[in-house]
Amino acid sequence: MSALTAHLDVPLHHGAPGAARRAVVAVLSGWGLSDQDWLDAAAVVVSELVTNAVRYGGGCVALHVEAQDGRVVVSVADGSPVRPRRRDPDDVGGRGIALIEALAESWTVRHHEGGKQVRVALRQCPGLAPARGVAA
Amino acid sequence: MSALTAHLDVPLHHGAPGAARRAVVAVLSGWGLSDQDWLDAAAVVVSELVTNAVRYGGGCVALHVEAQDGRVVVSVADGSPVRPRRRDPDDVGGRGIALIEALAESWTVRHHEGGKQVRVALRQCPGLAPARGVAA
Amino acid sequence: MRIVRDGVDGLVRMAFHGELDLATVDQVAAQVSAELAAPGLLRLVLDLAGLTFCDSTGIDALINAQIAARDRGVIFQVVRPRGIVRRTLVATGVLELLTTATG
Amino acid sequence: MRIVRDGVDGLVRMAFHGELDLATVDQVAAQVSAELAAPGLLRLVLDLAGLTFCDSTGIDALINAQIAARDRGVIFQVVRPRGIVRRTLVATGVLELLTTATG
Ligand SMILES: Nc1ncnc2c1ncn2[C@@H]1O[C@H](COP(=O)(O)OP(=O)(O)O)[C@@H](O)[C@H]1O
Ligand SMILES: Nc1ncnc2c1ncn2[C@@H]1O[C@H](COP(=O)(O)OP(=O)(O)O)[C@@H](O)[C@H]1O
Repeated sequence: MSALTAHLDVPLHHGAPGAARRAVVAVLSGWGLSDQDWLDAAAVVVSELVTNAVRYGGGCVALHVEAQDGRVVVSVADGSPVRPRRRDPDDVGGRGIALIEALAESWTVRHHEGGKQVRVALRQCPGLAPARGVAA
Repeated sequence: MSALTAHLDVPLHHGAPGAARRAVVAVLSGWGLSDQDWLDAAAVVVSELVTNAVRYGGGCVALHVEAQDGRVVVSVADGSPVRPRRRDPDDVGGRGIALIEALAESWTVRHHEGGKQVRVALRQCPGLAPARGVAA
Repeated sequence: MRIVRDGVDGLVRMAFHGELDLATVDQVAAQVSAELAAPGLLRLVLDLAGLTFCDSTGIDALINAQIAARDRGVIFQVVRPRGIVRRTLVATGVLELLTTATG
Repeated sequence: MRIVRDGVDGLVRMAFHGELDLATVDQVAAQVSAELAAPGLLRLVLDLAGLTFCDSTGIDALINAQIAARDRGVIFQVVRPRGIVRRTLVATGVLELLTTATG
């Protein structure tokens, strides 16, 4: 089964995390990935990635979603070459990467056109709708 | 201002029109195109295009959205080379193209990889949020 | 989509909530034929106030419901289309046809 | 997000409805400081039962509200986190910290 992909340009403003996660959840549901708890976790991951891009990345980011054999990777490319790094949480933050690590499988960073791309592999989605099976 | 684009693979099943229009509405809102009546019309156009692809296109379709200078084009490519044509409405249908013509600016068809791509230019979105201005 | 049914003395009202499209039209067709098959029905009203979306596939289902009701001699009426639902009925020229009681 | 405020005798309850993220955290910070600035407040409760989404930005806002309340000697408590909101509080290890009344 070939991969399903989605790409969206996301201009950065304070409404970007919400718009991005709503778009990604709709896309993933359309791919037959309909477990609500799993979609909720995917929404948090997208929200964290885009929020960090708004805060530290700058400009307009490129969001990609890819599903193959039931594995979904969400990635956000921004214009800053600085790599995110987990830090000790305090009152002004430090919980974004921790949340991604808690809810997803793994994350990696790649160079990308002068900036970087943060890629998060989501956990396997439970109970893939077999009738659709499209992302399976 | 450069164009904003989004692309999504849409596997065809009876939930595809709903998933596609929810994704497109989220994407357009994130681009600062937030007039509710305009978004409602965009949702109908996407729903008609994807429904026709489910009925007559077959397989998995590619949906594209492009915004530049406040003009938005939505297009759906499917695997059938047959061109849609407006027909007289009756009890089993014939209102999809009519609805697209009533709610959008214009539509065209292009050859696309053995099939076709139906492209719909939406009306200008009223009251483009100037703070974001990203799709303006 | 959710259909809330309310029936008394030969009058049945079906209130639609949510989105009417390819994913949900079969539900409408099935519930309308079930109502029409039951004896004693005089009047069927489809209340669209809670419907937030309806495309041409949904409109076809409403037209078919009207035809099926007429064939059974049941008075039929679509009421309270709102927002984009009303706009799609107007744009396809069926608003008056559907909202005028027939039978 | 919508915040429904309910206040009586030095107790204020703010019920959150909708999604708490970058777009809405300022609203929380502003409303919490307004409450804390008013005289006579003894206890501030944030009711999250109607909140359907909260990411790390939202959690930071809740932690800051707690710190601000403590600095004013106001008893503070987050109550009824549900679903994904509860899961994010658990995952970041702050569920107990926030849902235990402090002051
Ligand atoms: N997209 C990014 N570009 C550059 N730096 C980033 C990016 N995302 C995160 N970081 C860095 O990683 C740190 C930890 O991120 P995170 O765990 O999300 O917490 P927070 O953003 O609340 O500080 C941030 O403080 C920041 O320095
Ligand atoms: N994607 C498509 N591929 C091939 N033919 C199409 C496609 N979309 C529409 N058509 C043709 O155009 C006709 C009119 O379409 P439409 O106005 O949407 O009405 P309906 O689908 O209800 O018949 C259809 O009956 C069909 O023959």
